[in-house]
Amino acid sequence: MQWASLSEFFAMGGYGFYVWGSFGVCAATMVAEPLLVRHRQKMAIRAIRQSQDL
Amino acid sequence: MMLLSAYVAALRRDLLLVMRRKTEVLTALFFFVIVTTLLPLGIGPEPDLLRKIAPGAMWIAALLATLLGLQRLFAADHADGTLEQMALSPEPLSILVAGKITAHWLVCGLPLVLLAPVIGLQFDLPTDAIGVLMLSLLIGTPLLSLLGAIGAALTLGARGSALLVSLLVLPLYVPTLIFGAGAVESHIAGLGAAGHLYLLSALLVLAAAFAPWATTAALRISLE
Amino acid sequence: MMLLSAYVAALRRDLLLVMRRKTEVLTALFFFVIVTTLLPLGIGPEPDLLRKIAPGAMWIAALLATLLGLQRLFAADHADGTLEQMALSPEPLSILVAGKITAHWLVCGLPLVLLAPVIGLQFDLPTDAIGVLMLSLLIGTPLLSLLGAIGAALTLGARGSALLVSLLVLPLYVPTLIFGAGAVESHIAGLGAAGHLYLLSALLVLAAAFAPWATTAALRISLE
Amino acid sequence: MTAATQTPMLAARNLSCVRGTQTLFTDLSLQLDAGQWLYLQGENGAGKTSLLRILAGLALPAAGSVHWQAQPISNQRSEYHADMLYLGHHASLKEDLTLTENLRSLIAMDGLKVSDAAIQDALTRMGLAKRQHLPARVLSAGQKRRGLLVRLLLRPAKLWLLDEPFNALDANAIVDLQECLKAHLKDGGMIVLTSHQTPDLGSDTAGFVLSLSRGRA
Amino acid sequence: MTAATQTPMLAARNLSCVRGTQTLFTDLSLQLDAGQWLYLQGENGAGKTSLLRILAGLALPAAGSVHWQAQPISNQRSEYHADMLYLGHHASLKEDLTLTENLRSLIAMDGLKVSDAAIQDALTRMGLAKRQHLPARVLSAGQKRRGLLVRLLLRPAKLWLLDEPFNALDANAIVDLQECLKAHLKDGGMIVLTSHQTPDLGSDTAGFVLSLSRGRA
Amino acid sequence: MINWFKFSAPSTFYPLAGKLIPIFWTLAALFAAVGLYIGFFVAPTDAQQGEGYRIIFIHVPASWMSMFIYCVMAFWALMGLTFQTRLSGMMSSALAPTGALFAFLSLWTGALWGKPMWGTWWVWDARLTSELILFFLYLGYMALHAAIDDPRRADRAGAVLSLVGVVNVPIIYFSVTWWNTLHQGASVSLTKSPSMASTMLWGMLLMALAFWAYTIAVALMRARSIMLEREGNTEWVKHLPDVKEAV
Ligand code: HEM
Ligand SMILES: Nc1ncnc2c1ncn2[C@@H]1O[C@H](COP(=O)(O)OP(=O)(O)OP(=O)(O)O)[C@@H](O)[C@H]1O
Ligand SMILES: Nc1ncnc2c1ncn2[C@@H]1O[C@H](COP(=O)(O)OP(=O)(O)OP(=O)(O)O)[C@@H](O)[C@H]1O
Ligand SMILES: [Mg+2]
Ligand SMILES: [Mg+2]
Repeated sequence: MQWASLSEFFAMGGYGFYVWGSFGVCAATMVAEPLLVRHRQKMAIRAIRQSQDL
Repeated sequence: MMLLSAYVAALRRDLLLVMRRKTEVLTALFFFVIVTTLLPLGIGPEPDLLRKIAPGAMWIAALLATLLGLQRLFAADHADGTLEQMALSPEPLSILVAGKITAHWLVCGLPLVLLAPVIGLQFDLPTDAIGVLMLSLLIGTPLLSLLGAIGAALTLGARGSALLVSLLVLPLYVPTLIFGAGAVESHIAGLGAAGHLYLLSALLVLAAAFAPWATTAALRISLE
Repeated sequence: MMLLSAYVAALRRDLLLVMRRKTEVLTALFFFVIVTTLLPLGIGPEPDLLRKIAPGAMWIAALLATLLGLQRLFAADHADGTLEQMALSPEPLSILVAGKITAHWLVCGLPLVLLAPVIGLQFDLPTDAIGVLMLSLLIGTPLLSLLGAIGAALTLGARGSALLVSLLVLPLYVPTLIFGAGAVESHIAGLGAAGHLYLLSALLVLAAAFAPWATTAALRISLE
Repeated sequence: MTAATQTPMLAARNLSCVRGTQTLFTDLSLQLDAGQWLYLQGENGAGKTSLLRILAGLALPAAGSVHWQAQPISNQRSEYHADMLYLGHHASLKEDLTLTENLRSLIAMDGLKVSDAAIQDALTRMGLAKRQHLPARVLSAGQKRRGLLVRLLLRPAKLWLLDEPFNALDANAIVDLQECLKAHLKDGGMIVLTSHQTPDLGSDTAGFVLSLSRGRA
Repeated sequence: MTAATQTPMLAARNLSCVRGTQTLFTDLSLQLDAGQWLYLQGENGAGKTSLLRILAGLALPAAGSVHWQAQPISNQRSEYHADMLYLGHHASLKEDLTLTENLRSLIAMDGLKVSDAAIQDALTRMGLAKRQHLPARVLSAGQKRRGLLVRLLLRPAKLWLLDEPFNALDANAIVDLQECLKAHLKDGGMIVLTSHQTPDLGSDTAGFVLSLSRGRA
Repeated sequence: MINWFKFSAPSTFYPLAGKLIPIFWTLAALFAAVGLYIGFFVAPTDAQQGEGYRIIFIHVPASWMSMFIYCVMAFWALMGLTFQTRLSGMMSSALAPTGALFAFLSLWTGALWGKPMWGTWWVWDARLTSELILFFLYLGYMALHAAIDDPRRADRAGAVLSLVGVVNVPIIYFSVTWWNTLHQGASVSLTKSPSMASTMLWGMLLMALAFWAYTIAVALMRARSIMLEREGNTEWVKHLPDVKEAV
């Protein structure tokens, strides 16, 4: 374990902006993508139900 | 009021058409990106050289991106007969034309202005130069749309060809290019960009007043 | 023999169409000239700088000139139904497509090769570099036409936009651009252009074998 | 053609039309009043479309002039266009938009406002209710044509100039359209139309036939 | 439709066609032999054009297959295309070329050779003699249509697939075209055509009518 | 082969995919957890680059995935064109956005790495440029697919494009490399990291596995939505529990 404290961990030896900028965007997009796909699935199901009601 | 509503109607219709194509909104932008990507591939990756030619090259890319969108500005409407119907509208044709030109700028011009900083960073331009570049594009791209519309209308009846439009329009674009790219370059050279930007704005005012009118005249001729 | 006659028929028809428009023959050329003229206007007139970027810039101009002609390669035939008739010809569609691609090169590519020396002189390139430039364009421009045809065919059924073609085709153009411009630059750097030119020729052979076939597949899909 | 009124609503005086080396017609005069219709007849290439475009103000005649309410149409473009509706050979539909969107934008560009319910209603009358949300691109030839004709129901105009309105329509649609034309005439409208199928607008409407044949009118 | 021959010239088996969410027809079978013609009937949007394009091999059916001389057409594209001529809604003419040039290049691209005299002759028969040196762009709607039909006279093909061939034609041209169709049948040709005007190909030819209506064939 | 065709029918594939998706999500989470632990807590600080090098744990796997996914798309394209299976096109178009995402992440993390290491966000280096072009190829595929309405046609046109593109990828990769080596004038050069510690390698491999599982999970999810959108009017869709429940 090389991190003495949490703040040191977030500082990343001065590279915090770059490291967390990378990991953050990566995490954000990889959370957003499945959510978007799930939304798409819901819309598809709704469209099918609508066409059945007609 | 009436005039405004017809203007909005033409603008709205063209934006709706673009939205239908989904990707279309982004493609002017992609073209801009790709042309600027080709540049280092063509002339080599030396950062100093690239930084030097970046403002000019980005302006030329913006100009070509606008140009590519132009050919379809009226051609599609002409082919399917909607242009005929627009010419027969009780509203003045020039108002409808102004709406179409605005839509063209929103789709082909504005995105370039917004993307310019990213490309500027790739070419390692200083931050304040990027600001000037954005400003010059913001004034310059509507000018490109306005001038381009005249060319697009003129070549409509003339067994219109993509290349003919370019031939007519590019010479008209020369002053815009010179003042636009000049603004950035003279800023980098420490001479200040204000002069160039004022001239560019003056051209924009002039074009906004006359281009829709000239375009309308050209359209009526090609319809006959 | 039969195949050849259908090839010639497609080629002849497209050339005839271009002749009818008279100016069309010259416009690819003019576009090339104008883009290379805009360059000094955009990035300033320093001769050293210009000489350095000339080969790359001319290659990019050639590439864009080809691109502009591409959109209409099949679009016009598609709109008026002649493409349908070509697909229903007893002759293989790929032969007719090959004829059309050849015509495109004769109109949009060859003139550039012939004009290159003039532009090269304007940028003060050394004579032997101009020779290499012409040779690289001579091998490279047919490659551009071949690859471009695939993109043009693919975007046909797609709510076609000039810009979509560019998006598809420009990435495919990258190797051509690199070897083409690279040939001239490495010649100027004294490293010899042969390697680049061989690679370019290899790509040309590859593309000549596969591009008409891929284009035909794409056309059949768009027609459906 | 009627002597009753001194100033007919629509009047064309001594029109002539030259195309290339060919004179399609010369010295052609006509006039039309409220409730009357004119059927332009003639073989292929006789000049029917050319005449209609001149009447609409889209093309200029080689000689002569067109008057609307006693004024030359070139002096009152906006007023004339508000009173006139021209439907040509073209579909005039944006392929990417649905019929509803197409109609809405065409009407808005005319500076008018029509409620969505009215559009919906007109589409239903033309038998396009189920097709209204499809992009025009996928419609059949006849459906596109019907979509265009919906404008007749939606946009108020006294004078209708119709170029081969029956083209591509099936038998039912032709009957519907003829009813629609008759109703327009009853309301005091005017119609000029061309067609290769003789239109049947009933015997109680005042119809005229103008035969164009090569070189004579 | 005939029980006489075991292997009909043209046969379609269990075709179905789906457009978007809509099934235009399913399980449609038909066959046609030398000297026979088939008239596709149906309201606007019934699927006539879609069926013709499937028969021509331009579109793929969702299910089923089309056979020509007992072979699926997809296996013998070149042979089938040599025997078949499809004329669609489009003019298929290059606007910048004259009729003669248009026809010459279309025929050459089919790998055939026809003398200029033959082209000239065919144009004359279609009443286009005086128009042959004009660019197609300036021709009237009907003249363009006639120009397209000249291909029927010029290119030998057993099977004709014609989508609304009578559209935009004047009365004389319709009569001429019907004569031409009859002659083709007499020579042992086959015709599939759509139209909203019932074609009159005489009582001595073997004709069938296929009515397409929504969802059934 | 017969078996394969059975699974390639959407009606069998849909429920199967439904069962697989949670498995791959679990895998992705597990690999990511271990990979991140190694990346942040086990791997030592780099001698030259300090803590900044930790970007490698997403940069390299993302770069790998972006290239790998394009090849998989081309594989499905080939299958689709030769066997005319409906599933292939759906898989291809389901993969494209995820591939584009990884290409974007590779560019993004690379840029964020380049600023502290090279002093610039971007250089026109061979590898960077070819990754950028790969990103364009993805965008081109997606744009083309979106621009064609009929999904069957869109699939086949996309298939032709991805096959042409995949032929081009190695050409671009090598041509760009040669291009760069001829221009030694570039003022910036890649600082080579020291021979990789095995912990680093493990971290990267685990993260790559996590990305791989993530890709499969998301692509399957997207393929299921695409199936519903396209086959909305068929019987098997109408009887799906997903569609029926909670009406
Ligand atoms: C926008 C900028 C960047 C892009 C697009 C990019 C792209 C790539 C690609 C495509 C790969 C995989 C290539 C392969 O495995 O052969 C890769 C690997 C790698 N990149 Fe980057 N990169 C960028 C910036 C950087 C920077 C700034 C560094 C470090 C200073 C870096 C270090 C590495 C390392 C160490 C590898 C692994 C090399 C290997 O496994 O062979 N990259 N990058
Ligand atoms: N430049 C030209 N030179 C000679 N003739 C021309 C020229 N331009 C047009 N024409 C002729 O003018 C006529 C135009 O006719 P128009 O389109 O008005 O016919 P139409 O009566 O509407 O025919 P259709 O029933 O076929 O629609 C055609 O006969 C055409 O050949
Ligand atoms: N994507 C789609 N979604 C729903 N319906 C569609 C779609 N594409 C086409 N259609 C419908 O399919 C039919 C196509 O018909 P087709 O063109 O074959 O008709 P047709 O019988 O030739 O009609 P016409 O007499 O008008 O020429 C039309 O009803 C059209 O609305
Ligand atoms: Mg006409
Ligand atoms: Mg039809």
